[in-house]
Amino acid sequence: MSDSLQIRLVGWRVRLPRPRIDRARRRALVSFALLLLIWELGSTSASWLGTPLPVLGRIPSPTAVGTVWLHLLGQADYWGSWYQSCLRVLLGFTAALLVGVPFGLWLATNRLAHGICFPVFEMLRPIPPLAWVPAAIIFWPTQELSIASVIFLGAFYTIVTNVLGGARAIDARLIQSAQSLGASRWTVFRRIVFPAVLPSIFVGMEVGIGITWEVVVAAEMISGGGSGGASGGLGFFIWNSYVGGSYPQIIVGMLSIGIAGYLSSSAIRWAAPRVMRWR
Amino acid sequence: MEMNKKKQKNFVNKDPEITNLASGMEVQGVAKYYGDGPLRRTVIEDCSFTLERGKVTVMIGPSGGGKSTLVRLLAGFEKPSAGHILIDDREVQRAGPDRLVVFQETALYPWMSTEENVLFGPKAQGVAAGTARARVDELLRRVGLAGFRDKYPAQLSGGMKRRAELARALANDPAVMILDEPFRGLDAMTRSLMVEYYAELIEETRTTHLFVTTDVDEAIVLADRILVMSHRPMRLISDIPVDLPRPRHLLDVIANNKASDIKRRVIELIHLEVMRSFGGRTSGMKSTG
Amino acid sequence: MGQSRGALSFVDVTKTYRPGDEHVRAVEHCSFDVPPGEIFMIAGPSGCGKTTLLNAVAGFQGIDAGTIRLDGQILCGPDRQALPGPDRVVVFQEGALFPWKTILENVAFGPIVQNRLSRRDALEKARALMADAGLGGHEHDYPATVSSGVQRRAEIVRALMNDPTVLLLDEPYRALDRITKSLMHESLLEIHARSGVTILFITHDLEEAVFLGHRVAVMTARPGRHKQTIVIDLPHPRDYSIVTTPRFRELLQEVSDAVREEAVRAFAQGDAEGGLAVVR
Amino acid sequence: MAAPATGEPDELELIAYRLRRWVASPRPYLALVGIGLLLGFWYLTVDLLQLPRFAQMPGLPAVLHEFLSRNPDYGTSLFTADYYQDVWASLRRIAIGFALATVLGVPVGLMLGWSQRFREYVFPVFELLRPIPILAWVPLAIIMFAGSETPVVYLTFLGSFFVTALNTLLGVRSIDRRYLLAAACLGARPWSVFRHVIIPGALPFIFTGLEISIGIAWFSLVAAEMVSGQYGLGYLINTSYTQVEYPTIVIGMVTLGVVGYGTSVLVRAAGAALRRGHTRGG
Repeated sequence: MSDSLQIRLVGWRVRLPRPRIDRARRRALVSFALLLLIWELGSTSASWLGTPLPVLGRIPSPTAVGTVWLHLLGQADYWGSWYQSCLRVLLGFTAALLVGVPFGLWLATNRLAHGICFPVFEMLRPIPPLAWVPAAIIFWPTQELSIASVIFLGAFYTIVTNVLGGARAIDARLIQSAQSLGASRWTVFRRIVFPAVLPSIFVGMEVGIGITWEVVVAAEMISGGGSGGASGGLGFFIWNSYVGGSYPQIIVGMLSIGIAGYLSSSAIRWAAPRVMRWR
Repeated sequence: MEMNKKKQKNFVNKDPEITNLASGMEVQGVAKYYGDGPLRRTVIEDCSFTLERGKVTVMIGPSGGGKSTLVRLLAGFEKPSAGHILIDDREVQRAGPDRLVVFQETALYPWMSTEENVLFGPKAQGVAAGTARARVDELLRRVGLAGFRDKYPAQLSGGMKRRAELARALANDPAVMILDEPFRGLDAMTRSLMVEYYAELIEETRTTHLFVTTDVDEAIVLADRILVMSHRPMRLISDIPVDLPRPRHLLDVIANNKASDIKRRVIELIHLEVMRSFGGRTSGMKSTG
Repeated sequence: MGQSRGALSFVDVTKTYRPGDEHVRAVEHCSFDVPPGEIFMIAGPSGCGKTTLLNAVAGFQGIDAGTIRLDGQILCGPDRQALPGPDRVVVFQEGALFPWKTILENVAFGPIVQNRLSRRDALEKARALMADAGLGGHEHDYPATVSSGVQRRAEIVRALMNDPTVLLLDEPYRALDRITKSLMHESLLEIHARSGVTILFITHDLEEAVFLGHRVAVMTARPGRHKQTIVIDLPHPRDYSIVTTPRFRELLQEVSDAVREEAVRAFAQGDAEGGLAVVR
Repeated sequence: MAAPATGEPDELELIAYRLRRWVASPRPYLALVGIGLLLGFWYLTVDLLQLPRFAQMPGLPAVLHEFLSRNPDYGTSLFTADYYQDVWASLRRIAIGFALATVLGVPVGLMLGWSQRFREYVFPVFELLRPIPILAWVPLAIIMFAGSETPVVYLTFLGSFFVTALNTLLGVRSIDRRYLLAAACLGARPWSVFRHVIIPGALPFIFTGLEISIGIAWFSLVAAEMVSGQYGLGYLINTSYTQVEYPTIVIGMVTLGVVGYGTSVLVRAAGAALRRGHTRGG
């Protein structure tokens, strides 16, 4: 049946999936242009309207942000901030993955471990990761470690929850048929449970990496900004720009982190089908 | 499509005698209920029958009656609440060591290729790689999937998936093969081809089979004996022998008078049961037979 | 026999799909007539365009050439796509009862949204129709909590609430087990005996085609053309014991041979769903 | 306790039965063991063994003493007024932010799912802004909005808005096409399709979205309060860190956990109640 199924409800057309690609792209461009236009007019309204608009009036205009960004592209410490933040995200996220997946699988397969650890896990989960920042600063010797520990926490909860969810959703018949074919517990785990949970691990990773970026920005702002350490990173870059009064750089920092976050989740989306060739 | 009549003689099991590996099974007064207190539900009530060694027993009854539960009890996935299930006079332990193989629809592992799926059983039981691979090649060729060996289940059609599942079950030389509505969900055309195809397969393997279905024609083409089961709580209503010559074809069931008599008897028994299962709320429906 | 309206005539109907760049001709020069008030079965191998014809009548899709007429008026043609409406109601293969409405609200849905009846009258008529179809007692159940047999019958009653000219059934009982299927057959025959609505019924199951149909149209393998229409002269009302009578077995033989030829060709073209490679 | 023979066992009996089964099962005792281990580890490392790494950390007895005493050393305990002021400040911001995000997010999500034109214009911009971490908005929020209250509420709203809108959109896209076709067949006009199919069909996803959204709201709130708030639990935790009142940090964290959990239970209960009204078995 053709994909672009069209229903003509009485007097009103609903064209269902797969719109023509060119029209969609055209409309996206129109909306971006509109957004930039409103932003530009809004923020420069002070000059030709006399009084700045209440909210929009206070933020720097796209042209200002554009020029600053171009200038920054040549700066070493701009890319230094990128490097710092990406490094922290990578370390914290990988640690969360290496600890979270086995822990999740252990809870999923061992009833006793689940009985004891899961209630505690659930009890601590509502505490937002950022509430741990002060405690982490006290506990860990260096600034770096305390930020990394909070990042770890952010991603850890998401990964474990998804792994547990994935393990619980496995079709019992897959495990039963393996047993009926004489597979040992270890074979069942290695060749049935783990591959079956893999898709939810990837979902956990994609959501986890998003949260990691949220946390790294905050941790850098709170700890970096707070004690003035030269911890760097995009979060600190934004906070520093705010404190230093160069507002356009704030928006450059925001968009940069947005891009960094988008790139990391699309990297995971790109990797998933390669690892799970059967999808 | 005229099924290729020429018999393939070089299959591993030369003589059509019952393979010495096959075993009989005995179900004695088995009952099964779930939950207790207000939530108690009795699914099977005092069910007794035997699975003759090397013969095909077909179990037919209304859906939701408890047949799948009985399959799980036979396979050792669950324990009966009462009564005993014996394989060669030994209580059933777990599926693996008793070489009880359960054929479950959509139980192919999506992340393994067709060959890996069929290899899974022999490999899990530690069969030497060489012999395992040889046996699997032979089976894949016999089910007509030799060309699809490294395709993933998602790339196979419904009929092909069923045949891959069949090959995987047979790869283990099962003492008893339990099939729970294996051809459900296939369109009628593929289903009839698969039934005939499976009838020939039984001819050659001669192992003990329990075949669960709701399709009368399937039952008559495959069965040495038909067990007609009641609605929930399930019990055995009637045990009908089917001594038609083999190999049988679906068209025989339509043309042959003996087969039609059996078919009419089974339909009448089941209709009576189903009427009760609808709990008489079918005032609008003419009760038949 | 049955009502006088609901006569369908397909003249030289052609439809081509263009998934991506290549194009697939589903139906080509397909012509046949459906007399009013009858249960008209369409059987054929998978991929022979059965569903395409049904979607064209229902108004979900257009056709590239030829015309489809309903009681003489043009329903759709190359330039005119039919509008979906309560005169041609479809019952889908996997069922489409709204899970968030009770069975009664589902059945009364049509007249209410068309503002044909007040909510009270619609619910009352729905209750009566459900009782007739043996669904009494299920009024306030939600679809997810009832058996698939009850769901199927409820969906047909929901269609009949709108007194449709044609009832379009797209393999409605495919997902059911054989025993529930035979019950559904008897219930459908009964409903048809009472309402006399024209039924266009698509199926793979040949025994179902012969048992239910007044006529069985056999389609060729893709691109689908009308091969032949076999008249089923079994007496009405029919019940399940007819399945073992000689006349029934003869008709089933005739239909099976006609369809099997096409199944082989469909298979050769790689259309067959079963894709059973010729073994050995 | 004679359960009605055929009918469903009544609600109360079901709960009693499940409670009995829960108490009989090992689950509650294992949970106690888990919690005991956690507190034991904390007490052991900080107070008993006084390991160097844990020297700075507030001990279990210190926190308990502070939390339960009439006049706590650092001014914050169960009995002091400004503790409840902080809790109330956070709750009020969550309520406003979450309510706004729901009232705006659901309709936007429904429109994104239902209207092709709206989706093609709005969704690209939506996807551009979504990856920007909430915290990156803090400086801009402070600049944009006067005072300290509005930026915090804005940030709480922002996180929840994106999640709610996205899940509602996924909800509409999850509706199987045959329900739309069936409604069209039964003569439903576009508005009836929207009311009778789109909204109820998307409901389950909308509720999962709300459960995630309340979590994100707390996440954003705490961060915003730590950086720029006046009152609130995030502010409490941050200031008690800067003024070296370490036990109060733990009090703030525990309160956040309890209050946060409470709000998620509320959202889940509301969802279940509404859903039960809609699909009894569904």
